[in-house]
Parts: sequence; C-alpha cells; structure tokens
Amino acid sequence: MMKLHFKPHGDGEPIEVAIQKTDTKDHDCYQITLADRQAHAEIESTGPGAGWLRVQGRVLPFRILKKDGMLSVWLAGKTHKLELIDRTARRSTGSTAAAKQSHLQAPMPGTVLKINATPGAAFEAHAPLVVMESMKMEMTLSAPHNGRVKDVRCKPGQLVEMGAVLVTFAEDGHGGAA
Amino acid sequence: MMKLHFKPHGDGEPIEVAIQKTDTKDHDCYQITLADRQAHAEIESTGPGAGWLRVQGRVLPFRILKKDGMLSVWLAGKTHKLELIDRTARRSTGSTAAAKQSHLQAPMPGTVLKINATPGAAFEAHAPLVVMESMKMEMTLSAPHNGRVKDVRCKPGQLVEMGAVLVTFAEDGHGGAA
Amino acid sequence: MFKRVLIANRGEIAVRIAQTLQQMGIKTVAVYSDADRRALHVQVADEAYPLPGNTSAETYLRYDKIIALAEEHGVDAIHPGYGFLSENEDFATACADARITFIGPSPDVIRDMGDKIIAKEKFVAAGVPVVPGWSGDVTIGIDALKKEAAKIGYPVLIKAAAGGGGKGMRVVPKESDLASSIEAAQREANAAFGDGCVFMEKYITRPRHVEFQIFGDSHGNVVHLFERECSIQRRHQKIIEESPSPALSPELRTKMGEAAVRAAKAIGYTNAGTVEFMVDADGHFYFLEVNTRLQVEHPVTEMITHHDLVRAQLIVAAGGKLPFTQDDLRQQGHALECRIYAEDASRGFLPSIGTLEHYVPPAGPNIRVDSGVSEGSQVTVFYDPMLSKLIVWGRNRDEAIARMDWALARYVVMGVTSNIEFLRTVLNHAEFRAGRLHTQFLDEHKITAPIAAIPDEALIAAALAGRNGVASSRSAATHDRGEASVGPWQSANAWRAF
Amino acid sequence: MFKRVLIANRGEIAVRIAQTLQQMGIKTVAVYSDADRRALHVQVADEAYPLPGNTSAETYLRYDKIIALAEEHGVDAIHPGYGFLSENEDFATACADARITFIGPSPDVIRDMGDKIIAKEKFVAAGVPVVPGWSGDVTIGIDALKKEAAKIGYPVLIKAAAGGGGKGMRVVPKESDLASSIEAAQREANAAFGDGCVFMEKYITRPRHVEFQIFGDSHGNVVHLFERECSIQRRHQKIIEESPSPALSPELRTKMGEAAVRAAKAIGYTNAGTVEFMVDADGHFYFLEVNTRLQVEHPVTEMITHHDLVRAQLIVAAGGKLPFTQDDLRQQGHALECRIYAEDASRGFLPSIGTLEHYVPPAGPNIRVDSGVSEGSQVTVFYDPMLSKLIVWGRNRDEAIARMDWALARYVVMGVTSNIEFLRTVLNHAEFRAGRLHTQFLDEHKITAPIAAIPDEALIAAALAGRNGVASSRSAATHDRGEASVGPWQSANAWRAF
Repeated sequence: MMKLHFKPHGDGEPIEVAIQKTDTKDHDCYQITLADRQAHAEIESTGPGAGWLRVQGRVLPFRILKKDGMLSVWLAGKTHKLELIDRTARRSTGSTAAAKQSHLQAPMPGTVLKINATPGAAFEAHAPLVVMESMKMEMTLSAPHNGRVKDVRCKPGQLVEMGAVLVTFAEDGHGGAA
Repeated sequence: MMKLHFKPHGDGEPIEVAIQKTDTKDHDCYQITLADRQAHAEIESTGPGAGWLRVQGRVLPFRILKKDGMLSVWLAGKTHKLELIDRTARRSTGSTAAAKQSHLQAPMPGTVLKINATPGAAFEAHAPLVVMESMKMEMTLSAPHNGRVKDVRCKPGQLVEMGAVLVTFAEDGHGGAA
Repeated sequence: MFKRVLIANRGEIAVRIAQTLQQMGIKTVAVYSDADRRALHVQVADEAYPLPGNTSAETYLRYDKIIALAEEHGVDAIHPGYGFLSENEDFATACADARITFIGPSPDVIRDMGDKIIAKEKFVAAGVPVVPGWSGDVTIGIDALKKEAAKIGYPVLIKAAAGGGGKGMRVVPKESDLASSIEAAQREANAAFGDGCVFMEKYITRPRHVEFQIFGDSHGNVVHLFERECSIQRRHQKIIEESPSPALSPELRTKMGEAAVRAAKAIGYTNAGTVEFMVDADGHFYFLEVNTRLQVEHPVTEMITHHDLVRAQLIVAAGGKLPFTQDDLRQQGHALECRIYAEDASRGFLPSIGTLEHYVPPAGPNIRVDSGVSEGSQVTVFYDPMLSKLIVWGRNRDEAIARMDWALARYVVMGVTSNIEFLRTVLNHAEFRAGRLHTQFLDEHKITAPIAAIPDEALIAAALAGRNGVASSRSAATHDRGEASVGPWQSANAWRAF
Repeated sequence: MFKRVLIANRGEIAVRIAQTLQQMGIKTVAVYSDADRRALHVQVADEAYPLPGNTSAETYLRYDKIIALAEEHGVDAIHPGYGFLSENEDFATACADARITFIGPSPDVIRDMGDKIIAKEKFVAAGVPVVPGWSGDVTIGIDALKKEAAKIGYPVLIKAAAGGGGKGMRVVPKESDLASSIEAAQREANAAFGDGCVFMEKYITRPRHVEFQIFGDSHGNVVHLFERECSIQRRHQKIIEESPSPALSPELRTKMGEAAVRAAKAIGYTNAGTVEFMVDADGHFYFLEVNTRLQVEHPVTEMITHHDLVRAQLIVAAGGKLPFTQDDLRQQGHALECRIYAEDASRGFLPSIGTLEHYVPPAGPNIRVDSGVSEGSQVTVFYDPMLSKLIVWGRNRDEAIARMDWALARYVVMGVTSNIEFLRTVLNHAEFRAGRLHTQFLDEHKITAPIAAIPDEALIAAALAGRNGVASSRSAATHDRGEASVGPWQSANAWRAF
C-alpha cells in the first residue's frame, strides 16, 4: 500500500490516493482508494511521459509532465495541475505565498512602456500602475488593492524578466507622504 | 580533431570522417574532412535521436538510431545503414560471418510447414528445403548452394524463432551416404 | 442511430472507424489481443476489452468471445473492418442471433459472394462478362485437370474459392507445373481460410485491376462511387491504388459502373462492397470477385467523392437510406494511396518486426495518413505488417503523384524496415508516371529496392550526432523502468574513445 | 515558373508555403533569427540562412538583409507570408529594384490599401458601402475631436490608419474616455507600425465580421472565392473562422462578392487579397479594409473550394492567368478554423512561453493542422504566440463543429498553456452552435476558461505514473548533453519515499 497526497493547483483541499498493486503479472493493475471511492485501474506506458489508464473498461490516454515542482496531467482533452505534497519532508512546500501582496510583478517577460506610480503615492484597487508590452500586445498592470507605493524598480523602455518586481507597496500604516 | 571510421552495411570500404570543432559559441559548427573532400557543417538537436545538419546553406533534417550495433541514419527520405569501426578495440567486430553457409536459418519467426530434407541427402542450389509460414504468407527456403544435409533440426508445425537453425549442411567432402 | 459500436478489428482500420463513430457521437468499444495491449487502436477507443492470446485464431477471429463481450457491454452493432471476421457468414449470422447489428451485407450475400464460383454464376446471370475458367471437384485427378486447363489455355490461374488477398493463388505457365501449383494453392487456402477448395481460370496477361465501390441500402437503392485502379500489386497484394483509373474513358466508366450496380441489385446487395474487374489492353472488362466489406483502399474513394464511407455504412446498417444518390456523386480531382508496410524490399519483402523507434508520418493539406501505429509501437509477427496508408489528393494525377512523392520523402520510419523507398521507386518510374499500369508491372519492370550510395551528409550526421550525443534510442529512454536511462551513445565505448 | 523562392517569414505560414513550393518543384529558401535556429520552418526548407538577432526589428523586418540574402543565393521571388513585411510597400519596391518578384500586389496597391483612409475613399468611389466616420489630423485638439465623435455618435471606434490585427484599436463608449483612448491607440499604433496616425468611425453594435477572398491576375481577371466569417474575436484578434457564413443568404453572398470584385477591379488588384466587411443584424454590409496578402485563415477557403491559394499566388506572380474563373468556383461543404495560441485563458490570455514538452496535433480525414511547431519547440517572447491552426471540413456546419470538437479534445499541448479548452467552450456554446455570431460574442456571453474539477482519473494517472516511472520530461531527456539523463520522477524524493 502506498499513499500519495495531491493538492489541486490554486485552491482546494489535499486529496489522498492510496494504491495497491493487485497483480504480479506483466500488466500493472492496481486497487485504488480515493476518499470513499474505490476503483480497479490498469496503467500502461506508451512513451516518455505518456500512457493510458484503464478504469472499468474505459481507456484514458494521458500525458504527464513535471515542471517547476508542479504535475500537469492531460486527460481527455483537459489539463489538470496538481501539487504533490510530501508529508514526510522537513522543508515547507514553499507554496504558501503571502495573502496580501507586497509588490507588483511582471506577469511575463516584456518591455515597460509607462509607469503611473511614484514612491509614496497612494493608489486605489484596479488603478493602472504599469503599462507593459509583451508579445506585441500592450497590457496594463493594475493595483491588486488600495495602498501606497514604496518603491519603483523599473523604468520605461526597460526589458524585464517574468516575475521581476516592478513596484513595491508600503506595508499597512507605513509608507511615504499622502 | 577526432576521427571516426564507418563501414557501409553489407559491402563497401571503411570511410574515415575527421571532424574539428570550429566554433566555441552556442552553435555546433565543424570542419569536416571526408577522403579528399572538405565541408563546413553545423548540427542542431531537435529531440532524442533527431536533429538537422546545415551544410553549405542546405538544411538536412536527420534521424539516427543505434540498434544491434548498427547505426541507421534517415536523411532526405532514405535510410542508410552504417557500422562504426572501433580501431582501438581489442575484441573482433563479430561481423565476419563464414563465407560458406553451414546451415539454413529461419529468416523470421514463423511456423514450419514442410521439410524437403533428410539427413545425408544431397541437394542442388536453389532446391526448396523448407516451407515456412509467417505473417500469414507461405515462403520457401531454398538451398544456398549444392551440398548435402547433415541434420534436420525442426519438424512440421513447429513454431521457430528468427535465426533458428532449421537444417545443417555437411562440410565439404564429408557427410552421409549419396 | 447506434449508441455503442464494437470494432472487431485492429490496426489502422480500427483507428479510422473509431474516428467516424466518435464524430457521430457513438461510443466505440475496442477489443485487443495481448500483443496489442499498447496498440493505437486501444488508445483511441472509448472502452477496450481484452481477448487473451496473441494469434488471430485465439483473438480477433474468436467471434464467440467478441459477441459475448458485445452482449456484456451493451453494444448495439459491430463493425468488422476488413480481414478477420469481415466476410465471415457465420459471424454475421451469430450477430443477428444475438440481436446485434452486423455492419455489412446480409449473411446470405456474404456466403454467396464469398464463394467465388457462386459469385461468378450470379454475375454471369446479371449479364456481367467473366473470365473463361473451370470450377469443380479437383479430385477428378490431374489428367482430367490438365485437360480442363488446356481447354482454357495456358497461362492458367489457380485461385482459392474462399477468401482473397493473394492467398491460395498460383499462376501456372505450363502443364508440368499444374500439379504442384494446385497442391500449394490448396495448402495455402486451407491455412488461411480453413477451406482448400480452388478453381482455375484463364490468366489474362498484363491486365489492369479496376474495381468499383458499390453501396446499397435496405430500401432497394444501389449506387456506385466510381472506380479505383489497383494494378500495382506484389504477389497479388495491392500496394498503390488510385482514382480515377488512367485507363477508363468516361464511356467505359459508365458501362462498368452500370454493370456493377446491375449485378449488386440482382443479388439484393446492402452496405459497402467492391466489385473487382480485370481490364485488358483492349478495354474489355471481366468480373473477378466481390468483396463484401469496406476495402483497405476506400480512402481513395472518400477523397474524390467527399463522402465518408464508414458513416454511410452506419446509416445504412441502422436502416436508413443512402446519404447520396447516383446523381449526387461526382469524381473530383485525383486520389492516390500507398500502403506502408514493415517489410524489407532488399530481402525479398520479408516482414520486418520490432519497435518503431522513430515514426513521423507526413502532414499537410490534401495529405491523409490512416495509421495503425505511433512512435514506440511494436510491430509483431502475429498480424499483417501494414503500418499505415498514405493517401493524397491533387487536382490531377501529376499533382497527386508529386504530392505523394513529397510526402513519402518526409515519412520517417525507423526501428523496422519499411517499403517507403521502394514505393518512391515505383512512383517515379516513367511507365507509372505515364499511367501504363498492369498487375505484372513490378515484375515486368524488375522494380526492386534501390541501393543508394551513402551520401557524405549521412556520414557527417552519424559522426556529429555521436559527438554531440544527439542520437538516442527511444526504447532505452522509455522502457527502462526504475533505473536512470543512459543513452546508447554514452555506452558506445568506441564512440567516445577517440 | 520560379526556380528558387525565399520565404520571408517564420512559423506555420512559412512551413505551409514551403509545402506548396516543394510540391511544385521549387526550391525553398528560409531565413531565421537566433531564437528560431531550431524552429520547424528552418527544418522543412531546402536551404536556410541566418538573420542575426532575436526581435522582429532585428530579423524578419530587416528587408535590406533579406534582399541581400536573396541576391546572394540566386532567389527568383520572395513570398512574404502574412504579418512582417507582407504589407510593406517599401519592401515590395525594393524587391522590384533588385529584380526579384514580390509575391503579392503591386507597391501602389499595397500603399493605397495600407492606408485605411485612402482605401475607404477608393471603395466609396467603387460604390461599396462604408461605415460613417471621420479622418483627419488628430492634433486639431480634443474639443474638435469630441465634436466629430458626437456627429458620428457613440460608441465610436478609434483605429490605426496603418496595419491591423487589433493593434492600435480602441472602442470609446462615452466622451470622457475619448482623450485617453486616442492616446493609447496612437501609442500602440506607433509601437506596432511606426505610424501613430489614427481615425474614428461609427462603432456598429454586434456586427458580424465577414470577409471575401479576392484574387486578381495581371491579365485583368479578378474573382472572389466566397466569404469567411471571422466574428469570433478576442481583442480584435480572430480566433475562429468559418465558411460559409451562417448569416449570408445566397443573394447577399452574390451582392457582397460582386462589390468586392468591383472594387478590386477598380484599383487594378493582382494576387491574393481580402476585402473585410461588417454585416449588421439587418444584413447591411459595410466595407472595413483590404488586406493585401495571404490571410491567416486562408485554409478555410482552400477547404471549401479545393484550390491551393499559395499555388495560385505563384502562378499569378509569375505572370500567369488565374487557374480558376468565377464560374469554376464552388463553395462545397463547410470549413472551420481554430487558432491555437500559447496563452493562458485563466490569466487574462497572457502569452505562455516555454518548451513544448508534449505536442501531439490531432489527425484524421478532413482534419488539417497548419503547425509552426513540433514537440520540443521553444515558444519565445519574441514573436506571435500562435502555435498552429486547426482546420476541419464537414459536409455541413454541424458535422464540421463535431469534428473540430473531436480534434480539439485530442490535441495535446503541454509545457506551455494553450487556449484549446477555451476554444472548446466557445464551440460548445449554444449560441455558437446556432450560428448567432458577432464580434462581441466572447464578451457578451462572458466566455472564459472553464475551471474543471479534477477527475479521479487524473489523480489515479498522476499516482500510478509516478509509481511506475512513466512520467518524464522531454527536455530532461533531450537537452542534457554529456551526462546520463535522469527522469524527473526518479529525482522526486517525495514520490519514491512512500
């Protein structure tokens, strides 16, 4: 018996999948327990990261990819993202991001076109703070909530990487002049 | 400078290919010497066993496979088979088969249908010795030269592997009654 | 319409049938042998059930097991594909007994057309010309048979009464070969069809093989969907098919099509079928046989008519009317099909088995590949070595040939040996380009696998790929479980030693 | 006919053009940026030459370098594809100066049609209805502009005079937004086309986008190849196209086609072009603009007419007559195209970059994939994130939609996020199925990426694949050179710990 714990990417409760091999022959057959549900499943590999499942006669080709610590599973035309939770690990999963944002990040690589933020200035939720261009499309990065600018870390014309911090926000009750 | 020696599968003289890297940047560019011919070539990998060559502007996608000690190179719609000759190796290549055949082998897996050979019997070149069925097709295995049967190692109805010895031939001047 | 259809077949035809079924909103149920556990036809189905064993006799021919699975899993209808049970009267009858629709003609028609002697009689009765021949009990003895053969005139052709596909066929050039040829044909027919019954007919020199696609429904409608010329054959196995035939004038096409429909109507033909003819150098045509199933080369017809024949089979089998009338049908442009086999043309076309380490079919506008395999698939000894069919369409024959040649040159098959280079040799032969085809084309023009000199670029690729670690084997990467996979280049000592 | 043609483009269109050239026996010459060194369009060409750099401005827009390469390598003609230099009058002129044929209309026509204001005037002169609007010098000041906008009536649309593809466009619902919208549109137009000139017109609510494919030769022949409806757009970028349009009666089709041809004749149009119209709910149509190039969605027209538009472009560019007359042309069946983008519908359609770790396009009869990538390709930040176009044909619209949905459900893209699931949501929307399309369709029906609950089977697959070592990343296997590659599953400690 082997137990694995997955967390759906984004929100969602961890899910336990218990698997038990039921067959010692060539085929890989398993008894699966998933919450209160049980199923008999077979798996077969058809290539690197590719295979099919057979559950109750239904054949389900899948593809699987592990990237940036995340598992993506393509199944019947949909891609599902999962995190594998290591219940035995010492280190934290690192996926517990701060609930409130402390900065504005570049959602993808691109060029900064325009900045509507100066250190100390207050802003309202949805206010356009930075205009970027990426893949030949212009996009406006808006404030996630009301707040105040702490620091501006980019300038117009600058090429920025994905995830680059463009603007930092003052912590609640702190920051520059009104 | 690195030198490799290839032998075309089947007949053909070994060919020396000398390669010298000419570029230390990202791209893999080489100076190639092949008999009296020189060429500048670039190579790029596009996947496992796949890539393209660029020789004098011409782009040549290729696929390559090493199987049973043989290299197969697919290039521009044709597959070429090569042996890599190890000039430093101690062991022999193992590809020097006896010039005269001492036996009849199954060219592929299948079922023996009929045997026209009895130990000691003489046969002429092209005489049908064994009839096999494989992939639902009947095929006749004929004698490679004049000779005499030494031993019959299969029987009708038998399922045989590829390469199985079906009939052995007596050595020259020896063998059973005329 | 049906809700769940079982496909009693494997390989490319099972994959192709599943596509139409699924696009019609019908659930597909596959069956598979042990050897086919990882086969493509299993992966594309909605459900799949095992048929234990490997040989056809243990698996895809076991109609008792197939019908039991169909009953167990609520299947409405069974599509037999081609080969296997597709022309088996007993299977069609057993389906009817189990109240499962057999997608094909009635058991009676299958039986009659399956017996080439009866089929010939029926077509003679419908006024269709046939090849002169003799049929009867071969146990009358070799002397009597020699007399009959002499009456027909040599060369004479021995054929199996049951089945097709070149099995149980022998050409007899002269009297002294008659006895051994009859014996061999009987043996092969017995092995292939469980029926050693054979007959003789006049062997027509350099005939073209031209067949007409026919289609009937249960409301008495029968149409033809024009011809396919399938003259390029090796050991009576078609390898290149096309439509229109370069040999048919519009008048001859009309005449042959009408003959095919007339005979089909006379026997109450329903569903898809093919009437095969020989056409001699003077444009005379002779009935050969009827195939009471979807033909391997049906995509050629689909590409020139823009109708899906599997869809039409389902409509007709469900009691519907044919989705086209004779007047609706047009022959547009030119379609060509090449059958891609795992076989080694340089070794007498021996089937080649193994893993498809590289498999990249060509793609592009007006190119269709009906493939039964994908990269990593196993080609086994148990079944027919056809990997796929490559079908192209062009506005005319020259354009179709150019497209086919382009596509074949880009079709990567490695791990097993394929007939792709052989097909390109045929396609680029001046007589093929001129459309002067006949069934002895390959023998007469002594077309063999080309022996290509190794170009410098192949040596450079081999040398640089080894140097750079580009080369690797798929099976090494895929099938090693549990331990880190090492590419074959790394383990090639000689390679790294320099 | 030309002997050697350079394709001054990349991605799927470069691959698609190469196919036609090669099948016509013409050598293809590719160019490539540093980022595209491993791109598919390089691999399918006969020859390829580098354009150093990564951005479009450094590479595919550098026509001086492209013409120098063409001259150096004996090129007869250049095909510009779409985008990049395809509608650049200076490039067309420079080609003519270098005595290399530019495959497209004359520089004069490109210039006139490239300026939307001039284009509109020319079409008005030819009696084609246009949308009411205003054009002039925007530096007249915001108050004067507000007056003009009020005359037209809100909502008003701001558009860039140069270029297309949704860049430099803004809808202005009310006067208070006018100034900021004009500023944004000018900035975008300047960045995209180096020309900040914009104009205003009446914004038609819920219009359909219906365009006509036109084709002219140098002998004065101009025809249309029917319409394409491209109403399903996101930020003015087409994502689903089809033909016939569900909205056009035969009479309206004839009327619009005649208007397109009449205008094209009036301006001496040669080669392939597209006349775009808006059609309102009452069936009134208004001229939008002319695209003087092969359109992204041209395969839709190829599938319903069975003509190869690239081939026709080459014939016409070489001075030949159009290979079809208006009477030859028939609109057969129904074709649909979906554009497959590397973008994340759940994150505001942000382009997604990375390696295509798994890439398996669907295949089957009447399915065409024009792909610019293959498994292992890199999607970079430098170019448009369109991966491919999936085009299907059916006998009617329902059949085409069913086939498209089937194909999308089988299209594997992993490593970057694609819009495939979003496309399926659109395709399965009741209003889409009913053919009630307009350019605000996606916004009005609030179509967003579906959030799918994770099915048990996905969890089982993840668990068992890890257990069995099935999962592995392509990049780990491919791009590690020199050292033994270890699959990611083996290195996932948590995985093996249980």
